[in-house]
Amino acid sequence: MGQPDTAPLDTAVFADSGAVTVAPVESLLAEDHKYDNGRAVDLSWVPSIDDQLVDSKALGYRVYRIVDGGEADSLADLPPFAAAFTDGSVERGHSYVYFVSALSPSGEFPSVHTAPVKPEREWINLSRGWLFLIMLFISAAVIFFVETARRGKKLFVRKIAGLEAIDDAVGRATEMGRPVLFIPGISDMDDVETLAALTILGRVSRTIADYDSKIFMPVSRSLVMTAARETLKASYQSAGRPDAYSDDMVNYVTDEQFGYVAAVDGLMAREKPATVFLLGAFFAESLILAETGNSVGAIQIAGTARPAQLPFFIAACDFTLIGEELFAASAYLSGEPRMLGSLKGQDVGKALAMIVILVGVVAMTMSEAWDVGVMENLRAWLVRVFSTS
Amino acid sequence: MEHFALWLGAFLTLGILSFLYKDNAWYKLSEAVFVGISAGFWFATLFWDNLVGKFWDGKGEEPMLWVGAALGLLMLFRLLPKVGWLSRWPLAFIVGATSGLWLMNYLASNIMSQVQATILPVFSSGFGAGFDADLATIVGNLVIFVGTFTGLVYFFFSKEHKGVFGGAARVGIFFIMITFGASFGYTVMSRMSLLIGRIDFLLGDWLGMIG
Amino acid sequence: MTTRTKEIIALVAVALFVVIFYIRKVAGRGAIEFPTWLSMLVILLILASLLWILVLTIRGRLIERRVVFLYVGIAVALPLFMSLTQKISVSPEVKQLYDAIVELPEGSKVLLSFDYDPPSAPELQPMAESIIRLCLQRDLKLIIMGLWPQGPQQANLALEKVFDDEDIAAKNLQYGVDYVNLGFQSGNEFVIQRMGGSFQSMFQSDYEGTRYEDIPLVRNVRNFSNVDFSVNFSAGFPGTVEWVQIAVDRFGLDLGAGNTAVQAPQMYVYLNAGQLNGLLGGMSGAAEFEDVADYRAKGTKFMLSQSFAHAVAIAFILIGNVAFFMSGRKSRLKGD
Amino acid sequence: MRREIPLIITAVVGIIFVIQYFIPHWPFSKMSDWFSDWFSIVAACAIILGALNLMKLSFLKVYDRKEGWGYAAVIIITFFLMAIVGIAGGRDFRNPGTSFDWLYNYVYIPLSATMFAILAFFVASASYRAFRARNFEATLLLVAAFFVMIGRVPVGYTLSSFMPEGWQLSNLATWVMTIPQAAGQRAIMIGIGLGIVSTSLRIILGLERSHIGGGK
Repeated sequence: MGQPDTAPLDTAVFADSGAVTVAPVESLLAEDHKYDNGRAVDLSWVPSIDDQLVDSKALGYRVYRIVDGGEADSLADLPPFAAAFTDGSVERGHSYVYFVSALSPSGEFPSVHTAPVKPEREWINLSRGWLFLIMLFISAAVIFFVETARRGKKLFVRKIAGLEAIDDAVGRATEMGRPVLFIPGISDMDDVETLAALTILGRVSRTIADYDSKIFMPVSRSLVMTAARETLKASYQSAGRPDAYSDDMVNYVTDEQFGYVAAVDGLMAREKPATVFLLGAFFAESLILAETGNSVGAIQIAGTARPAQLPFFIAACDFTLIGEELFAASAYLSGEPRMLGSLKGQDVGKALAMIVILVGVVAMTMSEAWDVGVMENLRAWLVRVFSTS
Repeated sequence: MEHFALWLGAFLTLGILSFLYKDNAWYKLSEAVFVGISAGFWFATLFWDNLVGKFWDGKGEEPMLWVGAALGLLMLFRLLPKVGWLSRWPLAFIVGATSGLWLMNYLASNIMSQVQATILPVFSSGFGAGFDADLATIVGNLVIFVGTFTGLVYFFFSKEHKGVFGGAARVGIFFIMITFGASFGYTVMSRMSLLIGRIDFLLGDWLGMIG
Repeated sequence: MTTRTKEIIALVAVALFVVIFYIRKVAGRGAIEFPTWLSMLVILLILASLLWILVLTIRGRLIERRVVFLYVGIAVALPLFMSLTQKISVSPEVKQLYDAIVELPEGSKVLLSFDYDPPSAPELQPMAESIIRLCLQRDLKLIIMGLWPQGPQQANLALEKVFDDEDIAAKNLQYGVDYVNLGFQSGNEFVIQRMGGSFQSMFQSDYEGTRYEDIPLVRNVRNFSNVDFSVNFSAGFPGTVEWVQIAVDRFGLDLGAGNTAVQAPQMYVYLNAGQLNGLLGGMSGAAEFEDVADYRAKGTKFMLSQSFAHAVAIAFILIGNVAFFMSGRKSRLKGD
Repeated sequence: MRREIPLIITAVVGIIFVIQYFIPHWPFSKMSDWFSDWFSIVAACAIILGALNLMKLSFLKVYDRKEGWGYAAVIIITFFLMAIVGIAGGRDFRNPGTSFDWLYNYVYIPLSATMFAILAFFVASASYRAFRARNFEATLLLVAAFFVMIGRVPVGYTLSSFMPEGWQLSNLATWVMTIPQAAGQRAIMIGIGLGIVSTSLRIILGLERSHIGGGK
């Protein structure tokens, strides 16, 4: 690269006679990007006055950077009307000087150089302050209700259809002398849906241990296998039947999505489970599993947070937990007041979202339609509070 | 070899398809091959990509990788009955980290951004004057606002779905059902495409009947 | 005749069929194409049999699953032999992606992430091919990578296909200068996160083992801020959602996406919120893009089968529901 | 102690990973990078457990001559074939032209692609058997599905070409996708977000503990 480190007055050198001259950009400013690890510098400028919508002479802009007083390097080419750029490739301990060239068909027209900038890193990302407060607010709400419930106050939570059916479904398997099949989705332990599935397994397997039914649990991740065994073992212990537990209840098949499905399908066709639980993160396999389960006449209780798979669960299963209900299920099933408290906390978050949406829409509408200044400020404030980047 | 490869692929393809008729020996064979081959595939892949690629190659530059190795080793303690309980530590670690990470990611991406994106104008005093939105945009915004709002009402756990609240929840479930319908439609589209791809293999690549 | 004998006869028939056509192929005979009258006849037959199923179902006989399966197979396979043309209408989100690419100045760097594997290729490969073709036609530079192990292989297949084109081949594009395949990196969404700091920390070398700093095209590409546009071809996790949440929301990447149709509905939320700049959904998205880019290939070719398949799915829903309402009325009459 | 230590680990690690979101300073800035590596390494170790489990079950089946032991033998053989070819292949084990790549292309791909394609059949049978307009909600689902399915293929264009531009089936499909569909999707997303936040909190607070053998 190494464009000559030209001062703006020398630009004429680039342009031969009769060439297209473009005014350089103005008010170029370089600032350390706030609240980061010292990895970025923000540039802003006023575009060239020759950058017009029609008959524009400016083709765009090229950003140059000089590191520690060395050679100028071109960083990026930007389209017309660009007025800002973030250089995300700086390092702490160096000083950076920038200039921006306006591009024309016959050459470049550089701006003045900025003052040197030294990127710094900050201890706390204050631009995420609002996010932090909202996180605290929701957490506090959850903890508050958990505490309230612990002190014995009764909390109301509405009925969730699929969950009422779990005991019956397990009982049915016992009566028929056929096993229960529990599929915790195909994601690994680094997915909260899998965690939710395993917590539900904790409650379901207690019932299974009580009824002395048989449970099969083929899994597609080794870590899930380990965790599921821990879960089952604990349930059987707390049901007072540790002897009935065996590691063989949970077995690993393969990590491959459809290899796993092929095996589970085969298992369903041969073992004919009376009850099938499909809870967790499901992808394309949802329908194959649900349809095969249906064809062997099992009662099926399903739940996932993947919207694309939910219609098939709704169609082919007897009960379906939709999205958030999957996460609420373990708390609900436990019947433990503290857990129900956390659902209340969740509702506080929902109420907050609804209020913000309502107020925001009213404010925006009033400011857009009738030009009410206060409302515009309110809207701008809400948008700022809820922006994440 | 090329002929053999094609026939092998076709044999396995038809084996899996035969499950549609009923569970049979051909399917069971294909299933067993699939389970074995794919478990072996992931075993080799994780070995080279994760164990060698991540840990062995990088351990010099990044000493923190040893922590991962230690956690992995604790995991393997499961094989020894006496100290098997130690494997709960890496599990506890993973569960904790997952919870913390996803808590923030979902709060930011799923909640904050989506709430912010729903703040839309739903009326205009003079279309085109000062605020240039046409009727379609306004109607669209209104529908988005109502749908999102009532959808949230549906998921509210602390209140029985009765009265005005129940009415709103019902509108909410309507929107959720439309969402599922659209998902269903798109899924049909997707699955049919995949079948087309497979038939293209059987009739095109294998039997050369289509171009 | 027992079921067993019938099964054996069917198996033998399939085997014969297969052997005959394989020999025919080895003998060098080309593809079969139905003449228009035959195509029409086949369409009529399919319609007639649908009617027949409707009648059966109304009479209270739900036909067997296997008949439905057979039906779907036939309805998807036969149109592949037809050569009827259809007009395609282009949806705005497809146009948006096309415009975003076309508006890039010559020499802009485009990051393509291949986050899918062969099973999803029927939907995504046609998209990948036409987007690569368009980019190269317009002299854009391509940086290719994959979050799925098999992604970069799919990219190579697509590149090969595009280079078969005369006008692209004529450009005499150089690997490492005009396009580069950085390969696969494990770590799912964390790969994106770290690329936000530095590409090189994730891709020390490319697919062929050349070191990152020795590749002219990417030598000065430090992170997302040096990329002008990006397209992600996604079949699931990790995919577009992660790209949006991390690369777009945190690092401000300009992103368009090609998705399997299953995933696409979720992406409309991001599209509306401005987090995505254009979206191709499924095979029809691919066909629409081929249409707007004026280069018709596999996506367009398969559209006829796709139309048929949709028609069949809709027909089955309708038939099922007609029967449902008929029987419902009957039971009401009985005072149920 | 066996029970408390995992709970403490979960809580401490969880809180650290929440905090790291707000602190761009080392070591917090590196936390999520480290975690991704650690997770990869632990997963690689765990698959040893998984593979051993699969092999143990299959061996026992063959040894006891249980029903279907022949298929168990096939699992053992194919597993070792793929794993050995992969490990012996060295770092470039999956490059084009290797045996691993051959097995991948001609065994693995046909199997997984076909399994995937089988979905088309199940979609059709579910359409026929299960998607009924039982009530208003179900009818809405079907109507939305109908417009999307018909609007996204050329047939839809042909059927509605008599309508004015902007009111054809494909436009309708686009409207359904971008407006009501997105609204429902958004409500689901916000709900899921809150569900995950609350579940994560329960785990960090130690209320949910069954996955680490906590019980009560």
